[in-house]
Amino acid sequence: MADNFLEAYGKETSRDVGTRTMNYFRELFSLEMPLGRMMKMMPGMIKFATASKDTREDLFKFMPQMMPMMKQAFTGKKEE
Amino acid sequence: MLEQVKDWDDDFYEKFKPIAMGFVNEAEKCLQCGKCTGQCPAAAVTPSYNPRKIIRDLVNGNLKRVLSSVELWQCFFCSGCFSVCPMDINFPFFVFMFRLAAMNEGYGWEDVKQLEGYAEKDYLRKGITVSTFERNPEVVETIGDISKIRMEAGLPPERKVSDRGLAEINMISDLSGMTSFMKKIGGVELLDCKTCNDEQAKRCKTKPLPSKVGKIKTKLRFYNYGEPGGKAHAEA
Amino acid sequence: MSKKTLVIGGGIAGITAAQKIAQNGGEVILIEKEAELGGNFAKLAFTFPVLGDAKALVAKEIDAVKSAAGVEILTYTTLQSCQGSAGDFTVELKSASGTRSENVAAIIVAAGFHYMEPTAYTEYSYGRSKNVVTSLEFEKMAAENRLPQGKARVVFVHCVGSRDKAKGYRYCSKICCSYSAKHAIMMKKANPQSLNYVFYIDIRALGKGYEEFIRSAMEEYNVRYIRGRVAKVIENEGKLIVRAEDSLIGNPVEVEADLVVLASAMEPPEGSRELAQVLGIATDEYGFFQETEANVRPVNSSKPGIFLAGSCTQPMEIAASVAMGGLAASEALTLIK
Amino acid sequence: MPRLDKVTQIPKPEQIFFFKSCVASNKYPGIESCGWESLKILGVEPVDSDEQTCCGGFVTFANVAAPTASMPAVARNLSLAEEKNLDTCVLCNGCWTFLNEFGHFMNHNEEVKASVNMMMNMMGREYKGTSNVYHIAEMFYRLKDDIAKNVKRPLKGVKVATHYGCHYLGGGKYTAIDDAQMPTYMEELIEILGGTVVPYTANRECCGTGFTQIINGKDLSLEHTQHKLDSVQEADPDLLIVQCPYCHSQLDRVQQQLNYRQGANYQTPVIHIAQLIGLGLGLPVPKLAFAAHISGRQRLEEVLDRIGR
Amino acid sequence: MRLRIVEDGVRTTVEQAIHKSLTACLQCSKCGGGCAHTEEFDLTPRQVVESLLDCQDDKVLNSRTIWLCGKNCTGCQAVCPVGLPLNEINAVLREEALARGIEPKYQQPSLVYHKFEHCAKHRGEGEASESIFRGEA
Repeated sequence: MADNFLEAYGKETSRDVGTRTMNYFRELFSLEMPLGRMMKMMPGMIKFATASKDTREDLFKFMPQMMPMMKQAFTGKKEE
Repeated sequence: MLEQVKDWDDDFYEKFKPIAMGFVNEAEKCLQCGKCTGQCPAAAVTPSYNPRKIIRDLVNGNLKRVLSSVELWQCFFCSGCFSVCPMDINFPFFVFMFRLAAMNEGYGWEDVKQLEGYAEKDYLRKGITVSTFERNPEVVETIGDISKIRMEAGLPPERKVSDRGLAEINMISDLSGMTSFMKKIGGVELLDCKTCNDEQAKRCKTKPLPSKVGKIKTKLRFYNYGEPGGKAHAEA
Repeated sequence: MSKKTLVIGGGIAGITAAQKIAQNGGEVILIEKEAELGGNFAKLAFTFPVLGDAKALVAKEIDAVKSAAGVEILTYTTLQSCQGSAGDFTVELKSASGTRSENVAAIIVAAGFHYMEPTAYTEYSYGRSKNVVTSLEFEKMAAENRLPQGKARVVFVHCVGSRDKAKGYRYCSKICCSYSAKHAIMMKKANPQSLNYVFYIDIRALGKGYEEFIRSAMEEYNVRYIRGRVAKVIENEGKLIVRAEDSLIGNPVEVEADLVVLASAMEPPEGSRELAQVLGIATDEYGFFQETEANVRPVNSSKPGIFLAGSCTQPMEIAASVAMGGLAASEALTLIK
Repeated sequence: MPRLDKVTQIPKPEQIFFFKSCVASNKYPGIESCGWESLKILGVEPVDSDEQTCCGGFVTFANVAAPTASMPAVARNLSLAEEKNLDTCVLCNGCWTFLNEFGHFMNHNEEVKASVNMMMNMMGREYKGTSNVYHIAEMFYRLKDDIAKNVKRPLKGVKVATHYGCHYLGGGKYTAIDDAQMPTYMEELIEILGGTVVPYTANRECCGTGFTQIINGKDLSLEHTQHKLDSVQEADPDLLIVQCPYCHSQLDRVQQQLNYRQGANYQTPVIHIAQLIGLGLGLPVPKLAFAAHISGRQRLEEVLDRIGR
Repeated sequence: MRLRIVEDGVRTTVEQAIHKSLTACLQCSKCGGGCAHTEEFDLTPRQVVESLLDCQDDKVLNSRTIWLCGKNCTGCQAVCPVGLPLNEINAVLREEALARGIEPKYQQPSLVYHKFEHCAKHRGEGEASESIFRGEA
């Protein structure tokens, strides 16, 4: 009964699968904001800003909050 | 081929618990008492589905078996197992998390593909997951015009989410990675009867699964926890 | 200074302790909050693992303690207060006629246990269906010859309240496996036509003769043991539908039963925490009395001069209670002499 | 038996944020209109916002959406109620569990809350976690005295069976107002309205939607629903009451599927608890929107004839 | 598929043939662990005994195990702590199955999951498939 999936995976052990799964979830649930992730967010924010006037205003209100985060993402250091 | 215990990732569960943000916990307390399976609606219709065995495999770290199984996709999400569990193991959350893991391994995309419309056409475009359009192909008869009934009931003819609301959920979708996730699902190629030509029909007979998901190769799933049963299977 | 010993609780542990002290020339006050001595033991019909007549056995012990010189038995009596230290306690005993003060050298707490009321187990229809009973009610039914007649199916459910974090206690009640086997045998003996099913998680039969006793239920009395915790008991037109998983096969199963017996957990006696407060001794997280050292000082409470005996410390079987009563008596005697 | 300590914790507010359900709006509009009107009659004014979207539970648990999208979606919907300083009233078991559980999770996990709030701030919102989520059935049970005072159309002689669904009682076994295995609050409401409660064996069983099984694993889903419907059929109620629009949709539509495919004859009208209360409180028939129901319409008409239109 | 536990079935026949009570089984799994055929079995020898005790006659008689069990191999019997002759049990079950007209089964069914549901042609329900696209905006 065990044949099917053991054959499908070949030489890979559950340990390999476990590591892969763990890396996937680690990335998925990460709360950090590295540059790559920040850049991925940009198109969404631009889309939001162009949706209407009040959305743009709200986003601009957020800008001062965002600057230190951008800085941190670029330099990779946490600002004190 | 026999299963090798040395293959198992025995400390997977311990390492995974802190990452899973509290959704996956308490399984180490499992008594293997079978109370969950005793009341499970899915187990009552197909004998191979068994929450107890899946929990056992997750704690043991036999991930290959869990992730490549069809059984992982047969859960009804009814929370009945959680409601009777003497150790408060919230098994539906396990299923939810490990379905994601299985998708990462390339399993189950064809199931998810069938639900794509709910997210793409309804949730993101209209803000409402279930629209007036019937997405369940099995429903034989529907009530034609719901807007008339809505008006009779004193409601506006159509429930509309404001543009602002739509812009906001679309931004959430973009920022949280849902959009890129949806793109992956969009890459799944399902052989569709509407556009099916002879060559595809032939392929469909021998290889009924989508061939690839973007860059991920979609894999076949197996009944890893026993032979399937149920009424439908008996007929086939 | 007094040479008396106070024994709280007239169950088998308390009776044994009182007897042993009296046999060695000590004086004992045995208090019991109920009308009769005998405790939970007196409510049983049979003992296990040897099927003996429980009522006769306990009656013999009660007679012995009643006739022993130097034992004063006070029923309907509870402990009101307790002051002093080892060798010199002043206790106030409260009964219907009023309170009385006594001076004692040692105190033996043998408050016994209580069968948990499985009212939280609504999935087992307890309280809703009259055919779902606890093991204690089953003993009563057996004594009154009210067991189901004819080709009846009886289901015994283990671990109701034990090994259950959500609705009961995390500990194992130790004796349920054995007494459920005993009940199944009683059922089969009373009604040979009956079909008996026991749903278990593991069989915990430690000690001399226990494993053999449970195997005999399976082999000689043809009781079906199914591994799996019962998930649901649904009442339907006078029958009970019992749903569980046969986890040795991996399939969910269903049994249509006429009677469901829940092996309810042993829990600390009612008011154990209050009693502990009055005596000034410690209890564990569940309300059982805490011993100073589990292995070599099982009868010493956290206060010198107060000794523990029987199932008020942990779930235990009759033989162990008797042994503990004896040990508590000998510890008490050292304070008197 | 309902846990009275939990019931008394539910406030009797003057206003409540009315969180609409997607199935209720687009498939069974009677649920939405009845919930709205009944709350009004009972002295709670529902407040709507056209910015509210679906709770997002379906797409999350169907694995179509990345799970990271679920928390901001919940926070956004709850922040709408928070802006108005109101508690939230939902119509659906799924919405209840999803908003409740994930809101609870964010309240107890500051890191996640902060990261969600960053996204909220971008659109000029903030999630504080002050809005409690109540199911409309809970609200009705809390307001049962007011219901008893306002019964205009007693359900005399109407046999009613209940289906509680899974996610309210099972998923929220510590937060729901009743016991997960043997709930009785809907029965009490039915008795207040003058109906007769019909018990049946499969009461606490899942409706069989199985979240996505109805699309992906039809065989399992339909077989299970058939078990359930067989049991209902045996008891032969005039009405089957649900408290979740998704169960409603499953039990209503599968009857007709099974009739069509297997030649069965299931004809039990399924209605939502809000519609039942609306019926009892004497709402006009078009407001109940029974025209949207598929199975057992004839029987529904008979019931209406019996108790007066 | 919820099994219903009912009265005695083929179990009595087996017990009479082997002159031993099946209740002696400890469910220790020693038999399956040492068996050369375990991988091909749908029910392990232990499960055969358990199913017989549960009176799941159909399940046992329709299983492949009873046909795949080596007829002269006594591996399981040799290690069984209570000495149950499992190969004899299977022989009795084979006879019983033949008497009931159940065909021998050897082939393991495919456990690969094929999904045809998205394709109405495979279900032969063309008219239902129409409804999928009806009204799509």
